[in-house]
Amino acid sequence: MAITSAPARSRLDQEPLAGLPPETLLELYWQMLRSRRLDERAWTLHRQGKIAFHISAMGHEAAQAGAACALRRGHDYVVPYYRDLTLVLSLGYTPRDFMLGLFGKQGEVTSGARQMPSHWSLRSANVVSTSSPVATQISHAAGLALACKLRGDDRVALACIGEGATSQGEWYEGLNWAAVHKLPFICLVQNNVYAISVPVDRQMAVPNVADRAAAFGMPGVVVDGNDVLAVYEAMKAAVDRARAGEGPTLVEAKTYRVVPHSSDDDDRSYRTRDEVELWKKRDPILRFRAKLEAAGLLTPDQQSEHEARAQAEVDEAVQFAQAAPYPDVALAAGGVYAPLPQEA
Amino acid sequence: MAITSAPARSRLDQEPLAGLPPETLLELYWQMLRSRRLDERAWTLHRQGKIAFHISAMGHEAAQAGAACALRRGHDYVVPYYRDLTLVLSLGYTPRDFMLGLFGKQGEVTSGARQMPSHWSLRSANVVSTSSPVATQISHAAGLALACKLRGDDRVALACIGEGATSQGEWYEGLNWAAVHKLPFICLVQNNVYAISVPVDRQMAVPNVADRAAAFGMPGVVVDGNDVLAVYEAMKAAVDRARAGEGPTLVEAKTYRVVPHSSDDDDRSYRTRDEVELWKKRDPILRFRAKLEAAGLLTPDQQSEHEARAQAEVDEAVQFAQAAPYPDVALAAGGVYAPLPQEA
Amino acid sequence: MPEMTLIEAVRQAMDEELARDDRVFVTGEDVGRRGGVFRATLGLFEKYGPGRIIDSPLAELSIVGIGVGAALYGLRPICEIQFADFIHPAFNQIVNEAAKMYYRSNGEWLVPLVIRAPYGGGISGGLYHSQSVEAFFAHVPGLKVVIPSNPRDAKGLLKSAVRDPNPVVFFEPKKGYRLIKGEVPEGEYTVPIGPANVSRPGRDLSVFAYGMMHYYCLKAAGTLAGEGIDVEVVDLRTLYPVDKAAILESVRKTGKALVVYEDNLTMGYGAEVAAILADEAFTSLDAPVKRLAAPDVPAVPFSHPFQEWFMPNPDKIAAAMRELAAY
Amino acid sequence: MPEMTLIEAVRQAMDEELARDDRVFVTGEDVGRRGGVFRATLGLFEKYGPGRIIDSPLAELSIVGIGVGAALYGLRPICEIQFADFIHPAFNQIVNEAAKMYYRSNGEWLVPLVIRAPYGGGISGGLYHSQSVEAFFAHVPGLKVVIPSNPRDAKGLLKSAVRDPNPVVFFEPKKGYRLIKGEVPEGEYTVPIGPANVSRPGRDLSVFAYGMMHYYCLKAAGTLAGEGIDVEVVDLRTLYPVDKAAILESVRKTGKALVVYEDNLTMGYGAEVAAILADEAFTSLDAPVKRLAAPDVPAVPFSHPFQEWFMPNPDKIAAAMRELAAY
Ligand SMILES: Cc1ncc(C[n+]2csc(CCOP(=O)(O)OP(=O)(O)O)c2C)c(N)n1
Ligand SMILES: Cc1ncc(C[n+]2csc(CCOP(=O)(O)OP(=O)(O)O)c2C)c(N)n1
Ligand SMILES: [Mg+2]
Ligand SMILES: [Mg+2]
Repeated sequence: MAITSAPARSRLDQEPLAGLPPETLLELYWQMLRSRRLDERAWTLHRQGKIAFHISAMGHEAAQAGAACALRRGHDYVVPYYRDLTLVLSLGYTPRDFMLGLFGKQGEVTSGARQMPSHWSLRSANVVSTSSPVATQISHAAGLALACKLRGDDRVALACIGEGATSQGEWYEGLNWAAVHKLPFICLVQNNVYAISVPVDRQMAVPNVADRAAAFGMPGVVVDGNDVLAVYEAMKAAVDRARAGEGPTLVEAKTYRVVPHSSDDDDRSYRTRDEVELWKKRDPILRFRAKLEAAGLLTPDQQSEHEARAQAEVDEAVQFAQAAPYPDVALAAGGVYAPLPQEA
Repeated sequence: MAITSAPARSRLDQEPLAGLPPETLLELYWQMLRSRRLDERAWTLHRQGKIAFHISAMGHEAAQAGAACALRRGHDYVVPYYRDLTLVLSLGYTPRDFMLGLFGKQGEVTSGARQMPSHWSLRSANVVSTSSPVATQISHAAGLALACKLRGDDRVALACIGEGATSQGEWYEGLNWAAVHKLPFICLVQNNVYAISVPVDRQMAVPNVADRAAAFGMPGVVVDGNDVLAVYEAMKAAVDRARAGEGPTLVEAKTYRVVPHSSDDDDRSYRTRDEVELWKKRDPILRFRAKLEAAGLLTPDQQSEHEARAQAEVDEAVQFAQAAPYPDVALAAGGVYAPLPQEA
Repeated sequence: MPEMTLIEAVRQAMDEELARDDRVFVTGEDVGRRGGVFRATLGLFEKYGPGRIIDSPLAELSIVGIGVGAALYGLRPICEIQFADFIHPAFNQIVNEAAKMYYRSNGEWLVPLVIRAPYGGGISGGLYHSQSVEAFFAHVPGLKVVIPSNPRDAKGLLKSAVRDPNPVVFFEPKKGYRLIKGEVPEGEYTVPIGPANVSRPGRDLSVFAYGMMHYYCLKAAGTLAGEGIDVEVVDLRTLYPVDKAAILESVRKTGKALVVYEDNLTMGYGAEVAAILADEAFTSLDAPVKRLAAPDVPAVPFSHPFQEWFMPNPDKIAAAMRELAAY
Repeated sequence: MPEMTLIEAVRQAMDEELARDDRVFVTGEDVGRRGGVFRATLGLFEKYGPGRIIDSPLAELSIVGIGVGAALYGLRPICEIQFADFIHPAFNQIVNEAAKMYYRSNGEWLVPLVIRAPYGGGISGGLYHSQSVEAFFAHVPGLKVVIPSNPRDAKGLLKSAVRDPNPVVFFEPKKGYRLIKGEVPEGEYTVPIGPANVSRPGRDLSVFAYGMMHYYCLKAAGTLAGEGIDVEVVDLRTLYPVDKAAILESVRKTGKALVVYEDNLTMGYGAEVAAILADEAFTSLDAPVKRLAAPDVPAVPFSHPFQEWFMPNPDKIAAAMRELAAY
């Protein structure tokens, strides 16, 4: 049942830029680039002792930007996981939002600074609140998809997850619901080879996460997660399927986490520097940049402008967050229960 | 990955009686017949208001007797589920044990009458204690198999489960462990089409539970669960594989529950009488009897003897259990913790 | 007012809420054609169809997880867990997700979810069809935990639960499903989640209970009335958040307190009631705060005499009341 | 005696037990080459190899379930849950299986299993890396629940846990992993599971605590000593089964009791301590039984001032002690 070669790739051969208009292609590039610069700054802030924690999207930018591009933003539901910085930025989350989260400052949009950084939520963009326990988002997305189907609207629900977390029973249960009820649901697995230190071959005895789709009776698609257009096309096909009422899809984007798991991790004990260097050469941003340049869509001047703009946004966000006050401590005590609606 | 036609069948064509000696074949028949008669009596006792609860193996006798026959009894580990009356009888549980369980009387061997009927345990036969929450036995069996592998002994661990309970995340997690660690583990799914009232097509969107083996990277085998020799051969192959260090197998025995789920159930709301009657015609005991008779292994006299002996054992067990006292109530308060070993 | 059983009241509440609000749907194992193993949803599948009464796969974690997801959308799921004993696989979704969603999203995402489950012993259910699990959930900020003791409250509280914008865990005393009958008002009404109910006012001692044990406490209090002991019975109804005011008010009046529950004694719900009293009613107490609960063994052992030994009942409760009254 | 940190003591206990008994093995996420995310198993993979130190798939339910199965075989698994916050997916295996196995099989099947998990707040872990979950398990007959407060006990109790024929849930105060240092006896010793420890005898009031809060209570008691208030501090250590005798003995002496825990107040472990006192120490109490605990919001909110607000600390504890002493 698993389609282990990405169908999107063959189409790509005919349409090297996935049929996307130049402004969309540049927007994709911009999202990836800005995310990377923001991410790099977070690592710097952590090294400077200014923030307590950072968990990175570095290396995953193509998988996430490509996925976002396949959705109707603010219409479809997105249930992300902590590594989805590029994804949520693409959907409307701002560098300021991110920096406020890192510093736990007043005005932090996802949780009012109650949650650790990278625990997203953006109601206005239909981005659902993220917790830390892995895989719980899967049944949330399936439940949202069930609701979409029951209400007859044309939304789809996307859940993102790492390959390690697919070992959780909840991942299986959620995908099973989606298959049994033929829900407009997509699970995007960002397979970056490791779950903290544990390599994927200690998580599963199959070569691809997508092979597991056979257990549910849904298509499983493997795609090069460092090729933003390939991800876009695979995701687009899955979204179209879902929106057409044809049911769920499991999409596996093969990628790599080129930095430690989080700022608390030290990856030297469990993988070689050579392996990391190899994957750094497959950098999804540099790859896409080369493609855009080859197509004449990104001039050196434009590239410099992008860089300067990203830098400026990041700087501004850091300054803003550093200057922001901490939230009023009184706010921590409230908001445990939603108030009852006023009786008519 | 799923082998949706049972490999055992083709061998069966050449060896119609699975190469088993006559005494083993008759023993298989005896186990099935005795289990059926005991089971029928339990239903009668329930109708008479003498017992509170019964859950039946009727229709599953071939799947269970065939599985037991493939194991080294008292050597391999067996982690059964509540429907496994024939299985545990084949492994050494007695009609008296069963009747004491139904009545909750003193001397009940599995739990000291603490558990409901059909919650097995028989340490002497390496039959592990059964709870009610479905699928928890799967990781127990995987853990036993892990222990067997770590200790380098040649035991295998069998877990039984219904098809409905394979929707539990724990089933998935347990099989995944078994696959990743290549454990001497077999999961026998007794697919009887229903989980109480819910038909299998509301549990999964694949035609066979065995198809789910592809998610783990283990073989999945479908076998006619009403053909005791086919089950034996499929199970034997799985056990041999496991014992040879080649890893786990998922075996799906297709069968049918010809009675309500339990004495608390009324199955008329969720399935037609025609469907039930159809499956009654496929009775595994009658089928095997016909085969034995055709092979000249079961004469009418022998059949009568078997029946008489079964009847006598059942009668004796009922009388014994009815006459037995209730357990001393003081026993309920103790035995929550195992005592610490004496310090040297 | 029509008389009905507790389970009929549960069913009627769901029926009326399904009719009133098309965002309400029911899911769980066997809730469809089968009408639930206790028949709580009997007839609802025929009336509302497979898009509103949805047989789930056999998987409690995702029954709740799906419910959370649908609630995030704005629907009003009622998730049935077949027995409270089988809620444990869903613990993570309830405790880490449903309960914390509103707080963690700073009020952006709501989980208007009801989780219904029959609980309790005395029905020959053994260790795994008899559990009382309320104590686990009455410790979790963000959840509301409700246990009705009679048909009127069962209906009114369940309707409130369905309309509540927060996750409500609703445990129903299965032994009382058909045993407990009572009058239920005609027409639309709700019973608010939160306030306890003084179901029998009295002067001599306060007894706190809920669900099946409340029913037994009323019986025992009736017996003691014949002996000249005037017992106040408080039906806690909402276990979480705790109605501290009602607990304190009763004991400030009577000076004596007994908490009755069929869960294991240690760290059962009565611990919290006693702790509240030991702090805030200290100067009002005329006697030790007593707990009558099940012994600390795993749930209810099956054999008949074991079950009798395990379960509190009107006689045991009456004895505890007498002893406390005599202190 | 060598001084070491709490986590070093934990590691040494595992190391010694692995060396002593080849039935002992460790499993959990990242326990192998990575040595655990807190480094509790650092070096053990290199020493004992992949057959004794086993990186598990990312799946807590089966980490425990596999542990139960291996324990049924007769092995002695130590299962690490990476953070206590992630133990909830395993709730069913712990509560319905591990805890009930011995009782339900009438003593035929044993589960000599240890489940280790770091718990508690104050480390900027937000809602999901700070939880205190002991109250859920200290309600479950069949389990033993242990929380050490210092290196000596951590090592001795963990060794006892490994040798115990019953399932032991062993929570380690992660904030204290490197902060709490202390002397650890050389050579083989164990600390028995069960008895509480009067870590500081005193006359004026009794304070009950465990884990990180016990460490803070000792600090606060030191402060109060300078003010002429003589606080008795009792380190509960084993939360379940409860050491009732030790609790009662202390309060019968001092007449006043404060329970300190960093879990949510309501239905936290202090409720049971208070309930025991409200019943069995009623005539000895000279003051209300006090609880100082975290507020009833979901776990520890992340932002620095929120965390300060949420967590009990030596100052807050000292203030509560003063107030109770003055009653
Ligand atoms: C239920 C649960 N267990 C453990 C953890 C701790 N943890 C956080 S991330 C992680 C690894 C996740 O790996 P993967 O799913 O591959 O995602 P990646 O971080 O590689 O993108 C672990 C074990 C957790 N968050 N939740
Ligand atoms: C965790 C859990 N949820 C629900 C139940 C109630 N229940 C008992 S048996 C059963 C159906 C099981 O169906 P299946 O797995 O197909 O086995 P069968 O009874 O058909 O052999 C259900 C829902 C349970 N025992 N455990
Ligand atoms: Mg990963
Ligand atoms: Mg079935």
